[in-house]
Amino acid sequence: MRRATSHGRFDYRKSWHKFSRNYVSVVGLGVVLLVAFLAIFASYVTLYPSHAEFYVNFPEAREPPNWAHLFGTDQFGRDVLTRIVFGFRYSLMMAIVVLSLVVAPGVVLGLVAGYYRGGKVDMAIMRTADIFLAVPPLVLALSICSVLTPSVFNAMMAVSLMWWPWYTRLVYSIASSLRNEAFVQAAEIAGASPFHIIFREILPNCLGPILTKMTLDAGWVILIGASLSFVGLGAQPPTPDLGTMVSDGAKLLPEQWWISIFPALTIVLVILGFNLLGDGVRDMFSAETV
Amino acid sequence: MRMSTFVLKRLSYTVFVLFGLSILIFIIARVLPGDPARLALGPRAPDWAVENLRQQLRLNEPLYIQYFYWLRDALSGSLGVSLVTRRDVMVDIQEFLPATVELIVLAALLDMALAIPIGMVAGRRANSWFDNVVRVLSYVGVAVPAFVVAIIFILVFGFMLNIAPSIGRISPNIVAPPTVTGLITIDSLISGNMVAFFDAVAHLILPALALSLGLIAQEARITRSSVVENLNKDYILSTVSHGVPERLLTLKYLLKPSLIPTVSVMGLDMASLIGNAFLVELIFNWPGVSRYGITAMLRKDLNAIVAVVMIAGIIFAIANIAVDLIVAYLDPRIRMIERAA
Amino acid sequence: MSAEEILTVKGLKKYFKTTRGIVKAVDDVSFSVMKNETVGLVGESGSGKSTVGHVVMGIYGPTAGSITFMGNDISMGVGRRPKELKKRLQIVFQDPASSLNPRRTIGQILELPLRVHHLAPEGKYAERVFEMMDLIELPREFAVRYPGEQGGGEKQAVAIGRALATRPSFIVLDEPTSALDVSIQAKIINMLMRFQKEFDLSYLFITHNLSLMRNVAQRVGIMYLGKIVEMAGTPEFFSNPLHPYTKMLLSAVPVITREEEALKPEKITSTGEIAGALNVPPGCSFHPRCPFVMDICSKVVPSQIEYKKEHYVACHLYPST
Amino acid sequence: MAEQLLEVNDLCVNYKVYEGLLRVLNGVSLSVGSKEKVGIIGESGCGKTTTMKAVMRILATNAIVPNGTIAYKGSDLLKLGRQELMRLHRTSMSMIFQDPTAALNPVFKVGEQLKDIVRYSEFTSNAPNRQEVRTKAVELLKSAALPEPERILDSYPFQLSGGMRQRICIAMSLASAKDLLIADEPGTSLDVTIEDQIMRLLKQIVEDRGLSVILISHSIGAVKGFVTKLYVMYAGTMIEEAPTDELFSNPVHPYTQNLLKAVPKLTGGGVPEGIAGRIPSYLTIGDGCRFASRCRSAKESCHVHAPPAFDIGNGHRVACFHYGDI
Repeated sequence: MRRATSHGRFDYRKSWHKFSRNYVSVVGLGVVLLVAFLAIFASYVTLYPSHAEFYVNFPEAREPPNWAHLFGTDQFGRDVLTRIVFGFRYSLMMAIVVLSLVVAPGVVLGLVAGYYRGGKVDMAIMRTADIFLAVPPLVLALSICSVLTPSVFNAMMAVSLMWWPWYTRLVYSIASSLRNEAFVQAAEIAGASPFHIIFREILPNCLGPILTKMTLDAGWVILIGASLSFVGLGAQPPTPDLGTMVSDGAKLLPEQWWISIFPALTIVLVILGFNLLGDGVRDMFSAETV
Repeated sequence: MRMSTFVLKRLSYTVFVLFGLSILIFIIARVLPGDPARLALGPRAPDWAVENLRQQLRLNEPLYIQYFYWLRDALSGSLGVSLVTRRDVMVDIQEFLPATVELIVLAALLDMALAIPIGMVAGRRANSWFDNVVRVLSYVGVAVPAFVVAIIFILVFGFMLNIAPSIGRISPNIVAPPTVTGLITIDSLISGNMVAFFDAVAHLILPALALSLGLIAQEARITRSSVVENLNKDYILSTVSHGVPERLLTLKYLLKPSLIPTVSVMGLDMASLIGNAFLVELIFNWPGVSRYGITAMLRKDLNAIVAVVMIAGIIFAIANIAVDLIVAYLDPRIRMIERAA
Repeated sequence: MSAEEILTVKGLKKYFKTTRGIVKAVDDVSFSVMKNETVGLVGESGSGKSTVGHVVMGIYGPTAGSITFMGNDISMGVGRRPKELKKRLQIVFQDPASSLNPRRTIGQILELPLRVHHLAPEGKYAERVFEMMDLIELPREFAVRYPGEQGGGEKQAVAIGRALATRPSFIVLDEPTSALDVSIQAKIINMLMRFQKEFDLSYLFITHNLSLMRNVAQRVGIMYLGKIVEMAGTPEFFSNPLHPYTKMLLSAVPVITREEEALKPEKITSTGEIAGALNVPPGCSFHPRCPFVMDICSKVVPSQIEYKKEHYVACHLYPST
Repeated sequence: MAEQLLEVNDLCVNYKVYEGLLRVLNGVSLSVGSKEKVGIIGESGCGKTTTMKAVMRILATNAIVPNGTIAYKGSDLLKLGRQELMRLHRTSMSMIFQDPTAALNPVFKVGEQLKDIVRYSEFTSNAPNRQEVRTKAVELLKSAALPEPERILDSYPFQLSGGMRQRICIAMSLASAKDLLIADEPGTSLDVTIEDQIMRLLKQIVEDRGLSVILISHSIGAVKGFVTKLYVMYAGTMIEEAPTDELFSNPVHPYTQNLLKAVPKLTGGGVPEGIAGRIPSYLTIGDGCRFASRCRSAKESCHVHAPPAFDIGNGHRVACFHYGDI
């Protein structure tokens, strides 16, 4: 209330305009919303909710796509489409858990290192981040998972453990260049505290890239999760995880192609959705072109 | 001259980072829950056997002592015994590494050879039908994971085209050339064995394409957008306004600056290339170090896991140094102005 | 002049270490600013004029020399200055596009100095912000807008408002209008001149624009490669320039009217370029470009002398007697 | 009127952007005679550079030219084919950009760039001798008063100072500008003593070679001693046109009057008020006089109709309905 006069209103109409001027962003938003809707209401929207986990019906196994089973059935007679929809739950959960664990510490470390650029704090944080970034993310995730008991939860922890430096590096590059900007100097001259400068002056300028990266990362985290379970180091059967489904079905290629191909294409769809959405988020934060 | 200091600085930092990485992965392998010896021998092994192995692996010593011994051995060429193959991990790596290098190098070459021309043409003819097709394909291409491409390849070539998917590095009925470099393509060329060469290439092409497709999409997109951006830059307009012929303008004055962002991103993309190799080798049953690594991970073979992660880190570092050198070649400002440390 | 000195700079040096050597951005600069006075500092890029302003503000601490402000020593970075003094000393930066945070509203920007120094009772900040906006002639509804949506003139007005918020006694104006068009520049300059009278302000006005300087400053100093080569009261400075560099600059100023053309000194054609900061010529740093160069110029650094009353110059053409 | 080299008539240029259509140039006309020196002044964003890019046919890819003709040596530049345009670029007209740092390709040596231009502009044969090209390039650098031309040919642009870069751009233009030289704020990004040197160099070159020149500037003083005819632009329109002395002694358009007053004088006397407000947004610009929103003498009709250019004698034309009363 006391600051009601000076806070900028978030201009929804303008932001939506900037977001939607590229129609593919809207398509991306649609895909993500659809996937989220299906995941939340999986038990209601699927025809065979009981097929999600442990269920065996050999007489109906390996049926190619038909009207009863649009995406066919797997080697245990489970409806592939039903399992895909339940798989969305694990995918989205993976993205949500990892990002909520990773973004805040990663961003704060990047801000602090950028603010104290050139000092010992900067050295310590960024060198550590560089070490984590010295090996391809999937390889690091695989190796962390390999020493843990394979499970969805451990996969989430493993991915979280190695994902923070990407945010640190992103924010660091912005923060350390803003450190010399006149508006930061002006705040220092006004006598503002480092806390104010880091979180009120610098952070708001990093939000666009952070949110864009979060949106894109949601897709990549889901992919890494699927890759882990594809290899067998993530979710374990009978968990309906997209990666597990692809790897189970891959053994039956090429004859029973639908068991692996449909979950695989769904992974593509989800990543594509988040990628397109991310482009829209980037547009939303872009400067005026006029 | 100054180029050498640039390379030297870059190299010494790489060594530092790899050293840090070895500590990190060592800690992960030792500190995370579970007794490595118990993991290796399985739950039914008697306690005395586990204790023996603990002694042998020096697991009872403090962590930094363990690391010291590991580092000393590694520098003298031993990475410890693999619990699975019962050989020194170094020997395993020597056997499996060339196949992976062959695959990754070909994928990177395919990536550059296709992405750059596609991006250049699309950018030069922005908003043409070709550009629109490229843009749609690159949207999708970026989103398709390499292992999905690999599976689709197996489906398409095995099921729809009825060509048995090429599994492994060389057909069993063909005699492999004598090992010189370990890269079958190079070795067969050296020995003049063209049959083996074409067979090896036929085996390479699908996994390499599966690995590079996403990158091609990504880099074509970046090349396109930097071409479009540069087309409106004053230095291109000025070259146009002096009547320099279009081909020279595109292939010289537009190409070189436009490549800088593409090549820079390639450094990051090498990460996904190396990471994806783990999955693609598994699917194509490619006898490389990545497939070896996956096996080690599934069997909790700690020495092998540490070694494979370090190998991935080293390949990634080499790729990044190569990328930095190419960027420095393309951009004299990076080559000649020392950035403030 | 018997007026009270508000700022005294003595033997100020600011060196920067770079990978290729030491840059002497400011090298032994002394001057003072009286109460209610505007002192102009003119120079081309690389002359170190902005660095002087930044060191005075404490954006970085000096390498050597002293800065005294209202009787207090402030030869240190802003972080170590007493809060009370920070309030009295403000700056307006060259480019308002970068000195105003694009992600903070104009209201938030104006409110920050008030809050830091607790200049209003809780709940009264909005009112004070509105008063500031009236002062800089911005409509009150702009408080919730972001600087990016405004024109250059409005943005610079906000930057001036922020500098005024703590009721300072001294403001460094670091090329406050060089990013603006002339028609906007005039408006901003008039605003600054009005505030100077209204709030008893002293200015250190840094610019490369000599014509502008003529109209705003009481005293003018001219800088070349980190040194003040000439300094005098404005009328004296423009009617009787001494240093060859001053004459060269004045000859090069583009002018509109015949009267202005007549004011220019004997024409000294501009030659050469300012040397790189890393290889400053020995002796007088201007000697490679000087039409009156003598043997001594490349060997001995000329010291500053008071050639006439209140007219200082550092040039071997004017030996101290 | 004498035979004109360049005649721009009623030129309009729009830019397509995400937000809609930017209607930047609206009915711009200007003419340049043979060996005539013409200046265009106006503040940032008034469309000076867009006009010149249209003349050079190097407008950005999102630009649209819905209306207007650009007659150059009798043919309409806007209808010229690629080959003919390239021939003109090589042999007849050239442009110097405002920022020499941006106008030189950062990743090629000066010699590479200059020699490629020389190869196609100065030689008619397709494969001139390398040595000839180099000699010619050195010669051009010398005529732009650059010391050590050999060293400069072997340098990258970022290794040289701003003044040297602008001289290189001038040298490049000398290769291909045999008739018309367009100079877009050639001194603005430079220090005042360097700007002075560049302007003197340009003046000497233009006079020695008998070129026609269009000099663009936002600094009124910089063009004054150079050109014989001045155009004043505001928000994408030509608002006043007069011989230089006439314009300075008798400015008629309220914008020109205020602009001249707003320039601080070396003789002192304070700074006048300036002009309130700012240039209107090209996105939402109306049909009326584009200066009306900032004009103290604007009447209601000014906001509705755009004023045509009224000829008031002495080659003085002004686009203002109230030119008599102000």
